[in-house]
Amino acid sequence: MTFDALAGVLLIPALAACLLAALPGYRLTSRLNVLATFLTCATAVSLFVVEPRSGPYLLVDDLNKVFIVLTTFVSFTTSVFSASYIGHEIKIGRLKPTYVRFYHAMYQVLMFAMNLALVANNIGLMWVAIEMATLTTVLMVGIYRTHEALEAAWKYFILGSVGIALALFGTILVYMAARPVIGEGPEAMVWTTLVTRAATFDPALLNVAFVFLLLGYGTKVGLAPLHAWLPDAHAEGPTPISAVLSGLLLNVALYALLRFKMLLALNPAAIAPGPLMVTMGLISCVFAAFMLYRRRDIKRMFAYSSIEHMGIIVFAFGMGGPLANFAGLLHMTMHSLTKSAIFFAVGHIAQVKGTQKIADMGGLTVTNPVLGWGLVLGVVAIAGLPPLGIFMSEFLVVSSTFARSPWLTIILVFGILVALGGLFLRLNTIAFGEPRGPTAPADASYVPMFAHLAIVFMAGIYMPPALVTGFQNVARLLG
Amino acid sequence: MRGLSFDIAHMLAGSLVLVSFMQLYQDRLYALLNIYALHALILAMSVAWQAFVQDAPHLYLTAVIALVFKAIVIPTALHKIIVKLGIHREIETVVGVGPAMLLGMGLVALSMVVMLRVTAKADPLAREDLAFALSVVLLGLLMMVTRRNAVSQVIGFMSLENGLVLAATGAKGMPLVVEISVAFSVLIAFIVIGIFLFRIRERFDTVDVQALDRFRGERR
Amino acid sequence: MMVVYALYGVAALLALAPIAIALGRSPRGSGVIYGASLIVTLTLGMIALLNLFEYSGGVSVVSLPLGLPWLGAHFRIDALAAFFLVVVNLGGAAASLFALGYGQHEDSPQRVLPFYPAYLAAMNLVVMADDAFSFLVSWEFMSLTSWALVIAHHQLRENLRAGYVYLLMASFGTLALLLAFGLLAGSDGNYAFDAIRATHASGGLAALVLILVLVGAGSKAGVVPLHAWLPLAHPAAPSHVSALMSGVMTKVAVYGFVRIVFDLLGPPDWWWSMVVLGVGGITAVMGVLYALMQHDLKRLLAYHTVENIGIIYIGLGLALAFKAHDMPLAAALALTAGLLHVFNHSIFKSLLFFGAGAVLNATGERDMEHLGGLIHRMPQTAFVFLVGCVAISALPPLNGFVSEWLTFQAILLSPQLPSWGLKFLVPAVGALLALSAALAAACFVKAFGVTFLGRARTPAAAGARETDTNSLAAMFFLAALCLVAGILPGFFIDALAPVTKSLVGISMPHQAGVEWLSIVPIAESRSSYNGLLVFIFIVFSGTFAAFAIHRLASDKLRRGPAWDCGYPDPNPATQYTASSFAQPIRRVYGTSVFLAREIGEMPAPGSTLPARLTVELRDLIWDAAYAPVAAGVGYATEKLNSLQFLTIRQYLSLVFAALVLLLLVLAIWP
Amino acid sequence: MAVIREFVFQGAEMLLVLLLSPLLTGFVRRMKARLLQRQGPPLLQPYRDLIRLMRKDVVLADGASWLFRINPYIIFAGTWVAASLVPTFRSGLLFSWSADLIAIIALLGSARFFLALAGLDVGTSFGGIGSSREVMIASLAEPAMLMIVFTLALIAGSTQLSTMAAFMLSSEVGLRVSLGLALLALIMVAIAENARIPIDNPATHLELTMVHEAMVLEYSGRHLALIDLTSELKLLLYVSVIGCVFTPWGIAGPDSGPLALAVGVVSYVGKLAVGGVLLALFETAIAKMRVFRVPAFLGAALMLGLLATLLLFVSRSL
Repeated sequence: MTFDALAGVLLIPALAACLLAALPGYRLTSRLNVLATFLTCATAVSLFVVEPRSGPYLLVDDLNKVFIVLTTFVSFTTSVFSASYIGHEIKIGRLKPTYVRFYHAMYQVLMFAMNLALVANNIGLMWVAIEMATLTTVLMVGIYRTHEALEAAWKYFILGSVGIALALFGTILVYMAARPVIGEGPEAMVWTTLVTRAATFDPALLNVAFVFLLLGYGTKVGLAPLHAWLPDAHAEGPTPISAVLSGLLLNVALYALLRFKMLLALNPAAIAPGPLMVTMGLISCVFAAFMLYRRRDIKRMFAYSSIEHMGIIVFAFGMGGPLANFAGLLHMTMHSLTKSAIFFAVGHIAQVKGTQKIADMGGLTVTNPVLGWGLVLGVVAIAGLPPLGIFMSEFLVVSSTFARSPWLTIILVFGILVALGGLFLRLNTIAFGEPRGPTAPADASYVPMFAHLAIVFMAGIYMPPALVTGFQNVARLLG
Repeated sequence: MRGLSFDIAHMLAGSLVLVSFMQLYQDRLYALLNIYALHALILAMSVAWQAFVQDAPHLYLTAVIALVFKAIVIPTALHKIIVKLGIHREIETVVGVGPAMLLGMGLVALSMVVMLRVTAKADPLAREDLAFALSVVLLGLLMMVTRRNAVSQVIGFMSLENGLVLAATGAKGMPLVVEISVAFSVLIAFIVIGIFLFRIRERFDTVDVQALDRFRGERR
Repeated sequence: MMVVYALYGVAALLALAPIAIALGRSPRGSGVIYGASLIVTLTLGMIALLNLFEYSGGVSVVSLPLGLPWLGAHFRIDALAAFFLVVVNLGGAAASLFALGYGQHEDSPQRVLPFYPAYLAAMNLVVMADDAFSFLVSWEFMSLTSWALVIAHHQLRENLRAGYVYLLMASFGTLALLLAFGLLAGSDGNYAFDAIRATHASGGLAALVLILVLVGAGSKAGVVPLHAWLPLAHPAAPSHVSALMSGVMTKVAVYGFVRIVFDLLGPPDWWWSMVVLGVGGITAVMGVLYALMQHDLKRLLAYHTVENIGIIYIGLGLALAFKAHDMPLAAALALTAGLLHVFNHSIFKSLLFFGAGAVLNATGERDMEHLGGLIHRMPQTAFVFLVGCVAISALPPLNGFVSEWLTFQAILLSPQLPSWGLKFLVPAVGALLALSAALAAACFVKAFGVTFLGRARTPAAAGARETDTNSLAAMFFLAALCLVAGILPGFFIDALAPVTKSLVGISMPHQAGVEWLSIVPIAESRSSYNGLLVFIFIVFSGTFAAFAIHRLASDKLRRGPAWDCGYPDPNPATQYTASSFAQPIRRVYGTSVFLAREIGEMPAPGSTLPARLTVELRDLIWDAAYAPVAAGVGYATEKLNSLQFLTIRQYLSLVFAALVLLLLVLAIWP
Repeated sequence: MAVIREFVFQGAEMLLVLLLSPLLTGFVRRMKARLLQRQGPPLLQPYRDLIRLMRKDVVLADGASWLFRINPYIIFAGTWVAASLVPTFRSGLLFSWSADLIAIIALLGSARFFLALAGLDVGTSFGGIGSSREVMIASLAEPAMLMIVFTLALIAGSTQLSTMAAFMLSSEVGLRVSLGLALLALIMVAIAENARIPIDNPATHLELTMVHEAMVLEYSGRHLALIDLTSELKLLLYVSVIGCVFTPWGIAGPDSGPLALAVGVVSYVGKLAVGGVLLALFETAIAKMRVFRVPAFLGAALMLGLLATLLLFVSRSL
């Protein structure tokens, strides 16, 4: 049989998971982990070369191709980072080897689940995959087994489960709406069939369904007021997981939301999903921006910044239109790369300083110039300053929506500005001023961080035409 | 046959809502447990009936799961936990029982309004079932947010999930129903174990502030 | 074609940044970087000059496959851009030359060198950009690099704070401009300037754009009340960077304003000029009043930048008014006045900041109260600083006077304006301008007198020694330029002709041809000025007097102690300080503008306690505009922060509430 | 040929103002003395003082810098140039267009700038008092003066003194409210600028009341002589500006015969005399005011000027 890339992105992580669960020894497993993620990434890239046909269960189109490649790439770089990070954790005895084995296995399971969610052609399957991803991350957040790690995991678990339930109810309702038109059986859950017939579905059912899906998957996206799990989960889990959460899991949930938005958009009688998303996006953006100010924990702060950016992205997609969709897609990509890069930096910083409290770290650009300036660059990028990618996406979002609905855009701009203030307020104490806390040199792998930042920088100045056309197709797809 | 099947399904679903109300009304843990068992039992019956009506044998499996796991295993386990943790006292509610009931009424009415806007094109059985299922879900959620005690919140979550299963089974020919119900049973098992392991008496509704100050470095 | 060469130059500057990182702390690093940027900026300035005099075939355009993919990055050098390029690169070259000496004393060069050339490059790019995206990218990049330079000495808390306020205000401005471009480009994103020019915004929309641009460009230029960051940030940076920020970057902001309002926005309404004029007048007077209250030399200079920006905006406002009423000749005059002041101010403000930097280097002091008597220790610096002071005080025969004189001439043309609002506003603005000019003179008597004259107030000042040759070269070069531009203004006005022609359709009459090289804005019978003759006259009569007296009368000279009411050997502390010098003016203006209060504590008779006099000043603008915002954000965060500490049940109730709310929305959905 | 003739006239103008200015001061002093029933100094006393000072050595304070020594020449030169650009007995001088009225004001401003610096140079508290008060007064006087210039320029349609004078002679001037306001304001400014009573007392050396004298306290010998000559020139300048603008009668045209020139000179001297008498009268009539009353006085002048300009803006016929 010919090599099927779709199966590849699923099978490689699955096999790796079993293997890593079995193998002992940190060095070997971490290397294997990197290898597996690299293979997955390569397979995903091959999707662009040969596009396999999408069957009843697996689907590949322009939309999820972008997501898959992004996910696999960031998971690859994160695994590289995690190798050095976990090494240090073991050295200081924060993690026991058994847990590391568990950790790597779970990492691969998570990759599997996320890829599955992205390629699933069946909304039920998609649901299962996303929940699987959630539960794995719950376990990984609690891996340090400290008091507050467990509390964070528990919070995540409960809120996540409720989200699961709501999302499932929404899925069932979609099925109920589809059944009279398409007929019973799995066929009524297959994505490709749904979109072709969506116009004739029952609008009222779709509306209720979308409400539940918005809340259910919105919990994963971390939209306020459903965000509660996110900051603690980011703050208390191991940093690679924070990076994966911010960089990938949120995107996957967002992907699900987008799919259903497209579905609703196809049905003229149903409520417009845009306004709902725009509202939640604005709430999240402004709320998170204000929450940035009183943070004492560096990882929790950047978690809130993730909420803010998710808000911006959801706003962009909610506004719709080719430019805004393009901007949203670009912003999502840039945010994943930048935020994971920031977490790479933060992870090593926290290891150098032996704490996550901002008050105990200072003058990084003096003591650890590479880490310090890396963080500064990351924050500059995430705050939306040129010449980095996020500036471009924010430029497009704002300038393309302001003419349409000035007031909403002004709220968004306000949120962006407030967030910038919060971020730099903390950055001043972390990166500049008199050095505080231990100043040992970090045994860090800077490659992933600067790779991401380089890409972001590149995208801010020059975007390869192929990528652009791809994004434009997706934007058109999203309507 | 059509009408009868409809009526029975209708009756069962309606009684599920009723039992949810009874749960809402209860303020003693043991009684609450028993009522939840009843809730699960009725669910099992309605699922079985659906299996019979749609002659979808796999649904019987779901019914059995509901019966064994939810109506018997979990309640007994929780019973043990309650004894172990010594929290078999009154459940302190956030809002009084009376207001809670009123809220419940409102929720049921809301779900009716929302669901009855569904055009009659979808078959009535589905519509009614959905209306009831939605109200069960909402009532379960209401229960979760109005009770302080961990166990009663778990019960709330489980009844919410019963509502889901009701909807799923009501949806004729829906795939994955069994898997879903299994998955949820596992989920609930996790929660129960979590409560048991982490000795989470009130963790649902307490945040110990020292922990925040000491570890998270956050401050009110 | 020229624009391509210019872009090569910019690329060279950008390439210097990584080199600077590589060179890092090496002792020769600063020499290399500053030398290279000096060469590049000189080249760029040459290119710009060629463009300005249209030896290069006028407008040159290029578009690179950068920036927005479907749009590309467009760059364009027309007359306006060329003029501002001259300003930018002249200032850049001078700063680099100065830094060749000054930079040697930098204690953390690795925090200055990488950003300096990037900053120069960004300013060049802003002026060359020809589409909204490239413009904003360069604009914000300019802010970013200058922010990095402001916090170069980050160990001082106030520098960090300055940088913070600066970055916030800069981003605020950028976002305002972004919204403006959003309006201009429309929702389908025609970001190219040509497309924007083609579609003229309608009345209300254009008005909104004007306000946004006034806010956006104004916050960068330091227009009151958006100036708050400027006196914090400019002094915090190393002095050659302060010179660039004050002398050049504010002009780039003016460029942004001119580009959008005069070029992109289409024909103006008459009331626009009201806004601009009012803002300009208030800015001019407030800026100089603030400056008079300072005793930090660099902060004083920074506040003067605010004042001069006000003067420039007055010129631009008049130009708008004339343009709106279709009086092109007068518009050309007013615009020339404004742009000429842009040029002049960039020169003498850089010169003054260099002087302040030299003083800072020699004494380690920025506070005038700790200086004094420097004219003995560093006479050459004192001389050039004096030239700068005379120039900025708008006194003949130096260049500051010329541009203000032209502005006055433009004001004298304004009675022909039909609209009544302007009839009342313009004379008032004229009075404000005159007031600010007089106050500026007062302020620089204080600045020069307290810093350089009198006796040294501290050992640091007493031990100062003359600064190095490179710095002096830069300063003397600029001082000479001040004189040349002052006595031969005709050529500079002619240089501005293509700019005014491109913006208001006509340019001032050709000046270089006028006999005796004097300048005649309208007609000789009306008004004329000849800096050269005045200069010659003064020199002649001064030397004549000196010669006559020394020849015919006594030229003997004896030294003796100064007369001080018969107190022997007076302590330097008895001299007038900066604040005591400003006291009369503070009494006159400060009581109303700053709610200035003097609290004198006189001990009881016979007690040996010292009597002390404390002066209270309140920055009303800060209290009214900035403090409330900070307080509001603080309050909001305080309140919202409690959401971080809810219990799981409460979070669940949030979810529940959201769900019910959405369902209700569905229920009432039609 | 003509150019040479013009040069001659310009030189004559410069010499004339230089020679007449001490005489005017002496005249005013004598007038004041007479009004006080005193004998008073002889008319030529100022010349004698100047010559005496010229002869004396300069006693330079220890802390004085090079700026302190060249300052008198700069100040003198600036003022002299300004004075010689004002048409006195003959309009349309060769270089009169090289600086219009605004530039003349600015030239005086430069002179004041350096004078104030001189006050600060030695580093005594006196100079400080003097220059700080001087700049405070100037900060109000200069805007007022400029407002006056605006008024005149708007009426005459020019900022050139010659053109103004010509226009004032012509019939189309008529009697205007704003002209009156401007004249009043100009007189007030002139009094302030020349440090006369009630702003300052040129005769006092009592520390706390003096402004101008405090600045030049450290000057002696030839420097002091130049400073005194400068202030006398300034007084003359203001009187001749008022004369040239408000009473332009008798000023000879650009190309007029010797007779007209003679008339011009005579009328000019006459104007100076009248101005001197009026000044003396005014000074003897009122008392000096406290320093911090001065802003009110000059503020009034500024308001008058602004009002005059506004009137002109609102309607050209007032």
